[in-house]
Amino acid sequence: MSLVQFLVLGAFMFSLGVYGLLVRRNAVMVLLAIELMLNAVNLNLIAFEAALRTTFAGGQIFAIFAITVAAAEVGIGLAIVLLIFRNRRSVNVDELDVMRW
Amino acid sequence: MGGWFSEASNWWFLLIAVFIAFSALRVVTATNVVHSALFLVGALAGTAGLFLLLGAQFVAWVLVLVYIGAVIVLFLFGIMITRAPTGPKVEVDNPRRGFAATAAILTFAVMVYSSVSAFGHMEVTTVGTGTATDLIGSQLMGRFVLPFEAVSFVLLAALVGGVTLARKDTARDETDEGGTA
Amino acid sequence: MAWFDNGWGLSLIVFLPIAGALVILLAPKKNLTAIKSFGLMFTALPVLLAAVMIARFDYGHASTFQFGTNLSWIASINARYHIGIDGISFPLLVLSTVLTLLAVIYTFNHWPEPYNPKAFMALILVLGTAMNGTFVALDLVLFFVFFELVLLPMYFMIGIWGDKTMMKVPGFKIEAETRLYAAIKFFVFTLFGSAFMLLGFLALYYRSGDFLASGARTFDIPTLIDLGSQGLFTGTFAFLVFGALFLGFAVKVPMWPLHTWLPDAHTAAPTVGSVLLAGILLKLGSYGFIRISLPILPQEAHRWAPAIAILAVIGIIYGALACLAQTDMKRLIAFSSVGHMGFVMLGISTLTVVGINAAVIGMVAHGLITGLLFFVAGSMAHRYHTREMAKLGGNQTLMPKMGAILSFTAIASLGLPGLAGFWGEFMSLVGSYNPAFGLDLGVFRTAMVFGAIGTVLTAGYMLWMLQRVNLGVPSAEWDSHALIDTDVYELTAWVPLMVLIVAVGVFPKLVFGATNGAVVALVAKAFGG
Amino acid sequence: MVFAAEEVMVHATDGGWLAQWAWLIVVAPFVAMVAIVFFGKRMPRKGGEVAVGAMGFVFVYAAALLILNITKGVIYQHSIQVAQLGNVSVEWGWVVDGLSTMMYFVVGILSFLVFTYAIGYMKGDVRETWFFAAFSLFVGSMLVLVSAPNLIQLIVGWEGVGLSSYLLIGHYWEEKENSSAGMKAFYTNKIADVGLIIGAIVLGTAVGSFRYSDILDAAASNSSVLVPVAVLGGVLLFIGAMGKSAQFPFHVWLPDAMAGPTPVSSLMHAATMVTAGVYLVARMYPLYAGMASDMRVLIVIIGTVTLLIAGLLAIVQDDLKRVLAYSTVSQLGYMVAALGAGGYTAGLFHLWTHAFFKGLLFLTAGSIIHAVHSNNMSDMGGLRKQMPVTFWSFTSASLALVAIIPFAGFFSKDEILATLGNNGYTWAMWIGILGAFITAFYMGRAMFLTFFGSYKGEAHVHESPGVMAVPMAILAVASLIAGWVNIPGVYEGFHHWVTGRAIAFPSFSTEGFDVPVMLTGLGFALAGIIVAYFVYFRDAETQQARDRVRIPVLWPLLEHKYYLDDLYLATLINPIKGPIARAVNWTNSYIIDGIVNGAGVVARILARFVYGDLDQKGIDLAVNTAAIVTGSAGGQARRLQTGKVQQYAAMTVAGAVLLVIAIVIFT
Repeated sequence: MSLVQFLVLGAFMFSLGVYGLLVRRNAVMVLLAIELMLNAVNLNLIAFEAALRTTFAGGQIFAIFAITVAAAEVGIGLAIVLLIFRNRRSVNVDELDVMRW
Repeated sequence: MGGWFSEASNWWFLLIAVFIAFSALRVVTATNVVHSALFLVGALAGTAGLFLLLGAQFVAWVLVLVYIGAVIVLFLFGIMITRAPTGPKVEVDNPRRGFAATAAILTFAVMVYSSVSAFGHMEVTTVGTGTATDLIGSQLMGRFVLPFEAVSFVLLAALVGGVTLARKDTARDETDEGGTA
Repeated sequence: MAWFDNGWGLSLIVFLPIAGALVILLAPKKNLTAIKSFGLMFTALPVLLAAVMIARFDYGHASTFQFGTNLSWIASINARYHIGIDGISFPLLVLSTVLTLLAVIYTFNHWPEPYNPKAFMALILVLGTAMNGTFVALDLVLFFVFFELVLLPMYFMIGIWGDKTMMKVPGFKIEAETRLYAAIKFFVFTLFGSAFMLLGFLALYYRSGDFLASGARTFDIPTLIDLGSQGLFTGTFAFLVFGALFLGFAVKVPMWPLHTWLPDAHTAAPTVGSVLLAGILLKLGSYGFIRISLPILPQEAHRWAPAIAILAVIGIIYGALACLAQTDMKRLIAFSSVGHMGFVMLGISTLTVVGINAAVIGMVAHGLITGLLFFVAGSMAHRYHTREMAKLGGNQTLMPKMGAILSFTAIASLGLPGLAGFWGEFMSLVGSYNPAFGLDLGVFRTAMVFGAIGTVLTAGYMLWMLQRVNLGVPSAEWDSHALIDTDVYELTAWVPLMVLIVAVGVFPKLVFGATNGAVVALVAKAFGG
Repeated sequence: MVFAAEEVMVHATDGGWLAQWAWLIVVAPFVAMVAIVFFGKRMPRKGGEVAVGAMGFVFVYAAALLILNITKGVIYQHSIQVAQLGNVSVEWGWVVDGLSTMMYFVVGILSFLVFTYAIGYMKGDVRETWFFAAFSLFVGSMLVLVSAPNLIQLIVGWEGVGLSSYLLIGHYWEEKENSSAGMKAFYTNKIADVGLIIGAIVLGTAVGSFRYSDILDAAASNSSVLVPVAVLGGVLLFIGAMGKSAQFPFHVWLPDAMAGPTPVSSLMHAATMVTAGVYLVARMYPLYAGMASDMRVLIVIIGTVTLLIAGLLAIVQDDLKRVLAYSTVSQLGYMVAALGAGGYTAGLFHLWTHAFFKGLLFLTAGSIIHAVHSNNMSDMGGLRKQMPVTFWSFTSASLALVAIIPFAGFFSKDEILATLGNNGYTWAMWIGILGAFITAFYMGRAMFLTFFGSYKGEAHVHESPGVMAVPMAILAVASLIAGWVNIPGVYEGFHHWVTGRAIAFPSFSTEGFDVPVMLTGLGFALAGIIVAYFVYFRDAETQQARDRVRIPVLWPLLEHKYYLDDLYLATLINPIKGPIARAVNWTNSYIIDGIVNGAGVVARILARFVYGDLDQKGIDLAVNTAAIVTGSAGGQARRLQTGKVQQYAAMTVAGAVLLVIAIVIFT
């Protein structure tokens, strides 16, 4: 198997994640898109590990780290969404423009 | 190109890749949040398959257990709590679809170009022995113990932070009720 | 008492006030008692030391510098910490310490707006050091440092505690806050003069190397006087140096036509500022003439004397006439200073023993009298909230003590014989009738006649001022005002001045006793008797 | 030599302790003043008793000195140096000699009597204490002046007198007129003082000493140092004397000085102020008689002009005190003219007699004014009955003034006329005789209008209390007998009193009555009274005679005081006060200050150019351009800041992608 095929799939998944990140109005769906992107990264890590075969399985271990951190991120992200919803009765990202000048 | 299809693992890859691609596409295009989340499950499951294909069994099962088992459930709970509109009536996307698509395609193009030009010649070693789980364990507790502990701390912090953020502020709620009553 | 005579006494007189300023800066801002008592202590001590000096001063050798010391200071330019007093600077130093003390006492109950006792008291004390220092410095650099140090506290006094009303700058479309305009004018004017003065000092310094046996250059005033009296500074060099020094000192005096900063500064300054400005600061200029310009550059002094006499007399007449046109009481008193200092400069310009003695007593008398006048005017402005003479009137009825003191001071100011102001005026006229040998008699005798006419005009505006302010029936406007007559702080500050005015008037030897010996020696050395 | 000369022989004692302690009489009034200022308010008579006590002391001591002088003769001088400037010495001291003992006595007796009178007159005044303090200062200053052994002390006393007169004339300063009158007196004197001061400087510098003894010695010995300046110095000193003694053209202040309380006028006219000028001329007499004799004719001219014009002015006054004031000016003219003509004794003798009767005239005038509450004679009339003491006192003083034998004025005026005649000033003598007529006329007028006819005022008239009446009565007697101290051929004591001086000098002495002159003078005086009788008494009801004396041009001229006040105002005072002062102030503000401010403005313009054009527009241009570009770019870019996270993310992504593309392309 060629390495590139995995990389292209990862890139595709990542690009879809980017698309979703940019267009989704629902904060939860934005988070889903982010998960997609993270997943693409994990795919890349595993693929590179398979190509390079390090003695210490660095790619896999980093994938595990990424998954762990992603889980944490989801936890925090959902908590924030929950808080926003509670305060504004909406999870619509478009309406969150308090950071404007 | 012809030699590519002669490898059986490539067929498996193609099968799984198509599934992943479709699922991922639906994740970002589905109008229903629940559907979106379920398609993500699909994409993740496909990825786990690919992990197996690449000989990373432990990570594959971690992915299944952690993501599909825990994170997606979390999402579903979140979706339910926020009572997000589930019907197709509501526009779920903002009007920057074209711009976003362009950016995504460009990203894709750049990545593909870079990957191909940099790693086009590389091969992955096929399925076989796979990586021993004890290697991962020993490496985690040995060489990577510091990052490991750091990540565990991040997890703990996220746990506490999540609880803090999501916890209902009882005092304010009471005043809210008092105000409406 | 050897320590006292060897420079410690003088140094303490000079530096105690500024030490007091530092102590006050450490005192808590709210603790008014501490600020007051430190201010009192650090100005009363110099007065006591000056009193000891009065007792220990060797009047028989008034021309030698006493109580002094001569220490290395800035070795690279041979500037030295050389101090000492002779009969000329001695009365002025005493005046300076006394007036500073009285200013502090007066301030206890008259903090000007914006109320900030700590800073204000500290500034008075810094000013005290600067003024005392100028009178004792015997090194040009030291002199310059003290001379310039005077500017800073005064600038801030006028600029911060000054008159906040808006004024129109005559002839221009500019409107400015009086205090800011006055403070800047004062500062820039004086600095303008000082710049030239510094040039003159430097010129003397570089030139002195050519004449001294060791070849080392010096800023030392007695050494330069020795060189000067040998007639070594001559030609265009000396002419230009004298001109530069003239500008520096004439601005401070102030001589016509460099006087215009004075009315504005006086009018805008807080009471204590006006008092010290009139009482001491103006003397720095005329003192500089006597201490530096005349003895170091005697030939040039001789050459410039008629010009100085003419400018002085113009100042006398001009100041008096300008006074007649004033409507603002403080401004009137300020302009009167131009006239009085004109007499001082007329005395100096005669280059005679009588004239220079007259100048010194004139300075002392002007310090006492005009200082007191500004005190009273300040207190009245404080009570009436106006200085417009048209609005005042009947002060004698409303505040009998204040009115009596104002009358007394105004009469002293017009040079009534028997009070301090007379001697300076009369003796400078005597001097200008018979100026130093070789000076144009026509110029000086004409100057004498105009000076004498000036005394009439002085009487004119002073009595007119009294009539407008003190006499008559008070306007109904003041019925509703609770006008309190002089308080105890004012009397404490004023009575010593009144006593001194009478004492110097009746017994002028109080001043002449110290000055005469020094002046005789000065004139003999510089002008050959 | 025009003098019928007699060298005064100096044969006198040094006076012993009495002369050595004579400084006490100078100090006493000042002590009284200080005491009154500090404790007067708490005293029952508001300090008046202290003042009277001090004056009593002065009087007694002065009388003792006078007696000493009469019996033994005294010449004593003591100086204490209070300052030394090079070779100029400033000294305080006192002189006890013939001239000064006479003056001490005049000042002492009149001060004592007038102060006593003032206790009654000033009772209940708004500022009784202040009045007595200033009044003591007045006398004290005069004594400083009289006792002076040198010109500097003379100036001190001189100006002190001027100051106290200012204070006293302006006593009722609530009204502007009064304080203005005080100022007028002070200014007029001050202008004349310029002459005095310069004269003192000229003489003192020439001789090298301000002492009279040195100057007069130099004058007597025809010292070469004094030759160039003797006449100049004499004229300048005389200008000073003209101011104090109210000689034409400086006489204008004296009538206005009536604004003060009447005792002030009394003392001022009799003893303590206007006599100062005469005293100065007498003191410097050896100079005038000797080296400066060229200018003596000027003194005579001034004296005669003054006596004539002031006498005429007295005729037209309605204010009783003004009549007396002009009469004083006129009499001073006599004294000055006499001194100028060489009549040292005559001039001083008139000063002596005049002091008594003029002091008395003012006291009676005060008494009348006290009673009728008006200064104007048109409000008086017929007071003869209600105020007998006043009437008889006034009569005595008037007869003395008019110079009717045997009243005091007769002897002194006769001596003056004789002196003028004998010394070659015949024209002056005739003016003097004419003056005698005028004097008699205006005094007769005042007499008839005040005491005869019918009362025209409204206030209840009463005689003054004893404290006022007694001094008047004493002076009434003095007005009669004061002239008897120098009756030619009978008793010439006065001549010896006043000529007892340290310096020998030529002095004129009458050798007996000049009978024709005497009779002429007496005749003119009686004629004056008679004319006044016809005009103001006999024709009092018809007024025809009064209209007749209102000579068309002259009368208005007199009523306007020869327009002198207006002249001074228009040519001197108002221009200086007004346009000239304003012009100077304008010059100050707009020209000198204009230059200063202009320099400031130019500096600012220059600074603006350097800063604004060079620095800002040149050097800073680049910096500013960058800032402006950044600013506007930011303004544009600001629109991107929507606050929408996704948009930012889009930008980030696009940027990152473009960056990567760029890197890829360019590497």
